[in-house]
Amino acid sequence: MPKIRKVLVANRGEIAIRVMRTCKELGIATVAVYSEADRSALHVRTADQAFFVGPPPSRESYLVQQRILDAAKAAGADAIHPGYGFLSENASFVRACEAAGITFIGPPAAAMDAMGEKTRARANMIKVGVPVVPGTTEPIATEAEAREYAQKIGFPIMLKAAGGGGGKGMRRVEGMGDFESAWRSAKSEALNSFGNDAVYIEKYLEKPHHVEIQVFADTHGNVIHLNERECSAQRRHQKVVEETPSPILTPELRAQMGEVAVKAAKAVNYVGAGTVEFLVDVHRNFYFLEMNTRLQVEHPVTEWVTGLDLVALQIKVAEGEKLPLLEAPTPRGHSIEVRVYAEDPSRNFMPSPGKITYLRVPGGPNVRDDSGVFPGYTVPNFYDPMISKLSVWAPTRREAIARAQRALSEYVVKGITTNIRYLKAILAHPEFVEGDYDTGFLGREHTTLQGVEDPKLSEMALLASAVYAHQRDAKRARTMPGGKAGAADASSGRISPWRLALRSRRR
Amino acid sequence: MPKIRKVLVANRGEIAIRVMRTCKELGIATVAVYSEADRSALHVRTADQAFFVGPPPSRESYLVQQRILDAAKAAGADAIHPGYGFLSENASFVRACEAAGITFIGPPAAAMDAMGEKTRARANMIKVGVPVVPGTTEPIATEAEAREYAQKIGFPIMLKAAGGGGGKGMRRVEGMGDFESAWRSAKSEALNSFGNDAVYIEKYLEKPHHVEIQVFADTHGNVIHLNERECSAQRRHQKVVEETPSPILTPELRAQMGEVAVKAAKAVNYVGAGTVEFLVDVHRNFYFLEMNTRLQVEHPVTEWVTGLDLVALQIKVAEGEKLPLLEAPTPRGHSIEVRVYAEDPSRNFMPSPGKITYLRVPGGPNVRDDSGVFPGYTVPNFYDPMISKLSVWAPTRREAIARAQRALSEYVVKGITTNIRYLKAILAHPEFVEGDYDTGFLGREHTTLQGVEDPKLSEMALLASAVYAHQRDAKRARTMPGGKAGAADASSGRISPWRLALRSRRR
Amino acid sequence: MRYFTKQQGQKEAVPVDLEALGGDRYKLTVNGVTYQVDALALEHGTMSMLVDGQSYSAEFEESGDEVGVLLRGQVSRFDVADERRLRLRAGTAAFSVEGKQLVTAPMPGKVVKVLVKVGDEVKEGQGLVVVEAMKMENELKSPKAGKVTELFAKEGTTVENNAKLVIVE
Amino acid sequence: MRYFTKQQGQKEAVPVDLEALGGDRYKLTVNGVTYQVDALALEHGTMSMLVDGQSYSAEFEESGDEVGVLLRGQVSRFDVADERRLRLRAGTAAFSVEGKQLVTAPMPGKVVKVLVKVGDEVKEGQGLVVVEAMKMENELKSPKAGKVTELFAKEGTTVENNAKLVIVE
Repeated sequence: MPKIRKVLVANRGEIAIRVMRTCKELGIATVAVYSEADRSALHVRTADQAFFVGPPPSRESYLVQQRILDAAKAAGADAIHPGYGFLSENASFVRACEAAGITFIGPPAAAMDAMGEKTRARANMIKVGVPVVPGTTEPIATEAEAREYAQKIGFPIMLKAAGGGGGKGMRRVEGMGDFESAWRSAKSEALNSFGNDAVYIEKYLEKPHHVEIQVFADTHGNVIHLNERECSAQRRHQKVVEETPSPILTPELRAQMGEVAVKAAKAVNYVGAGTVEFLVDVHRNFYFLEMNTRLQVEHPVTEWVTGLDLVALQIKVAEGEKLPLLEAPTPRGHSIEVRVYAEDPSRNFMPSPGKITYLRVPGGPNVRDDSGVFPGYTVPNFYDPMISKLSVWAPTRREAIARAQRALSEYVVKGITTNIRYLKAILAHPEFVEGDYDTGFLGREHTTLQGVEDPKLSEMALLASAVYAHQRDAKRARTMPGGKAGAADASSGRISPWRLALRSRRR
Repeated sequence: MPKIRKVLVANRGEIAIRVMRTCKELGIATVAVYSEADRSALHVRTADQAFFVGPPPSRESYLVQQRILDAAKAAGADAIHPGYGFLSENASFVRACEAAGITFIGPPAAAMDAMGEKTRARANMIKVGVPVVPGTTEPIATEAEAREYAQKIGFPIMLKAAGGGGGKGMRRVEGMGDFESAWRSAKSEALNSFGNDAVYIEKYLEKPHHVEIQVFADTHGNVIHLNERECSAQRRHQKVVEETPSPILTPELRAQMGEVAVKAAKAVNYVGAGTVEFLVDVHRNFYFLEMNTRLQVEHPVTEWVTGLDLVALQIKVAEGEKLPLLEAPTPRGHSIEVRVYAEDPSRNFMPSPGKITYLRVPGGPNVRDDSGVFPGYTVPNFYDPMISKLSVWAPTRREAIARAQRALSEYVVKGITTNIRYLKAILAHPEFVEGDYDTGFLGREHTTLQGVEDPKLSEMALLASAVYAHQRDAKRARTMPGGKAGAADASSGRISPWRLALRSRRR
Repeated sequence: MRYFTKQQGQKEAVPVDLEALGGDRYKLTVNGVTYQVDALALEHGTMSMLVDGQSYSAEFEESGDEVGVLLRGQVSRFDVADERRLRLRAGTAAFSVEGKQLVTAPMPGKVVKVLVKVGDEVKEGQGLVVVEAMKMENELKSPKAGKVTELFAKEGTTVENNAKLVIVE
Repeated sequence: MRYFTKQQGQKEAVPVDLEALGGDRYKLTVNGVTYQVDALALEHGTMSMLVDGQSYSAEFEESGDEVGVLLRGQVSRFDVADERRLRLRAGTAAFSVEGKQLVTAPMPGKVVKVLVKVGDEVKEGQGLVVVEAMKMENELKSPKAGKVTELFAKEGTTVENNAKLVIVE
């Protein structure tokens, strides 16, 4: 395969920037695509070229294969990097790239077919002896059938989108009472996210850990794993904090899981970067959950402890090069990633799109910020609310936690609400610090993680607010002499707490 | 020695922030000191406590020992970290700390005495058999004596401040014609920087490399080195780009220099972090230049390839702990640091203090920014013009250069002029890329490093400027209907090039 | 000068007496304690505040009547008014204490489902409207048991932050 | 609409014909070539410009009559004027072509030494004034051989950026 000279990145946000950074370092030209809602986005400015692909909803822009391919042809791109989400796990898109003579930086369509639909993946894994969680092997056609199956294997169960991962289209169901609303929303989210509303059922394991193994395969038949990532800090099946090494893995268990992950990848003739996700139960049995046939959001923690650039490695493999290493490197030190979301944890994690009026990103030793935003940028309300991934490295887990806390304390985002304080609360929670936290951790500790107020700091904030009001009023009095400083009270936005008491409190 | 609970950082700018970051991660409280010019500086807000120490000139604030000690007592600090510059190499301050019962995080006064004055250091090194550059062993009293000695050893020679390092109070003199102005300015800078105008003379070696060895010693007699840093990219003896490993060192030479550096440190009963600077000539002979008895500006590159936190290690040593390693680790990968200065390379590197109106700092994999500034901050004109250190890591030197270029291309600083474009030109220069650049490199290539214009980009910039003017005029017309858009022409600032042609061009 | 600061979630407003001492210096008295404060306003709503040698970096964000203060990782919200502003406000309260509860859109988004109609009796916590933003569906629930008296939300429409959706009485 | 753009260091102004096509779209003709440009102004003087699929992120900084443009790592400075502004300017040139040369402070700082006095004959490149800023001493030199006719600089005083220091005639 020839050298790649120009890559179209069929994505947006931080992952588009991430891929372009490596391309730039490799001397590869980059092409962005953008929807109407993303004309002002950073990935458009980061790329060497940029092409418009349609209206804001991703189904009409980023998910329209022909538009992406047309842009690639217009730009003269010889390869497409799909990022994660969008078309990254779409086998028909891989075939369309192939037909158009464009290199798809990712696994071959056949491997995606084998792993893409989760039910088929389960069946394939059972065939080669990889342990799986009990559940249906096929999507379920009707709600009635689904209820019947759920009754049979017993609640709690999980409803899962067959067409994709990333926590979208997933619902945990505790009993018959929740079934209808969970069924409806899982299907609708699955359709919106993957263009496919097929849903299947799995037994929900008690107190499981979500541990995944990064695998990499080249076109010469070499398949290796790059150790694990612990991703049990999840909210609504959306990962929030990830780390490596996993605090619950012994070297033996790591080797076993790595071996099984490599076996899984080999079974489907995998090529490129992939992740085999497992659930690990309280007895440290592990079960295949699914394989993500693309780069993961949380790949930076693996990069920190291995020193590898996984995007560069994807490109090398796509160029036909052999893997530069043939066994898993021993993890060096510890890395933690936290995902900064534009959402308000105190208002039930309501998304908080809007304009970022001020941004200060942490710096200093061993801190990495992968962001897709900038001061003055308006976070649109059409896409994922993740605005940045902050990751750190340190020699030990304890030091990595302290470093992540320090870095988060430097992070300032104004204009929108973020989950930064919530992330600090997670890192400070004894269960997290102790290291044995399961996928139920964040849900169970929801109230604790909202934090408690330090009255001393509240008093200082009170003093600050009085000086602030004084300086503001003085400035207003200067700029509009004789004007009513109180006039601004009538403006929209958050309402006075004196009035708020008269209004609904939403849960 | 007991655990340190609270550290006063007797410094400002990026190094104050750097030290406070580690303290925060170690759970140690921090105390800032600030001059009148630094009330709005970031280090004041980063610390838990902050104390005022005097007027803007450092001689009246940061260099006044009693004020620093008073602040430490008022705050209840049990230790002082001096950073670099200011009081960091002042033995009398170390003694004053001792007398006040405050731990000085640095070497003992005796080691500083032995190494602090460069002429004494040379004499001490000659005694233990460390090779030194030919020159005077004592400060020279009068200009006449100096001229005479220079004549004797032959030009070019170096005038050097006996009292300190960092390129301050240093002048290269080519012949008698330059002598007077060099003598005057070296003495005056030495006095301003170190409160001591003593100057000595050294033979100037042709095409030498500046290679330094990081050493570390604990209070139990263990002394190690942590490999080298190549610092030959200097302008006016001020380092601009640093890297490790040095591209000219073989493992054998590294071992030899490391051994000599450890011998030098042992000879003066050194404790803590120190750097032994060498000149390496074209035949790869190396000569002791001086020892910096403190943390260096460029310590991050060593941190990148060793995984150590040198500030944390300084604190551990000050607490009486043993070094956690007893020999130099093999360097892992490659690291490069570039210093971002508020200066204008196209106007003879004139300092460019002023308000930073916009700031975008690079992110992504293996990029570290150590900065002391923020958007809205006014860089004062009393202190060093370095506003940030950008460092990167990659597995190889070639990749590290590409990464540094990529990171610099993301760096945007508005409101003041910086040397970012100049730094990119250095990294792109064939002599730098090839790896064998001596301390004359930047001076010799001055013109080349100003860059050449790409006419295509100029044309795009021209289009952009026309649209910008159009949008600006349209906005002005809206905000002041009937007003004269041209009125702004009369404002101060840079003058029209049409008029500039009528004015002096400064060299 | 006297200010009244009411923290979100607190019932009572706390009076603060402020005396400007010139420059960035203030004398502030709250709950019987007097503080000497050096409060330097920086750009972008940032303030460096020194109180008895302690350093606090405060970040402010105004939102309607309130100002949010981020200080050492803690966010507090205050409504600060001087006596004149307080009087101006007296007549403007939009809703009476009991009764009507307005449910507004907590973020800009799209109404994907309206689950009730005018006249419906609803339980506390019952879903009223589903709003989608950033690919997440959010079900807005009734703050109280009562009857839906007004319905502004329409399926398929785009709504701004704080848009009125439903009134439950 | 016609603009004249004069790049710093260039002798001639280049005419640019600009036609606003609505939204962020413009038709620009320069040196006989016409470009379709999508130029989106962002905050803080940033512009995202798309020209034939090529993406350029431009950062602008105004300084007096000029605007500096940072684009793909290259900084160019332009003085852009429409015909009306050009006319307004005609009479304002402050100095005649030959003769007087004004030496100004290239940065804020402190005058630490004045090396000449009024009436002195100076050579081209001869030091006139030493200004210290950020711990660096900078010697300002005469741009031409001539005589010092005016001297504004005083030792020990603080000067702002662009402050007049010396006139050599």
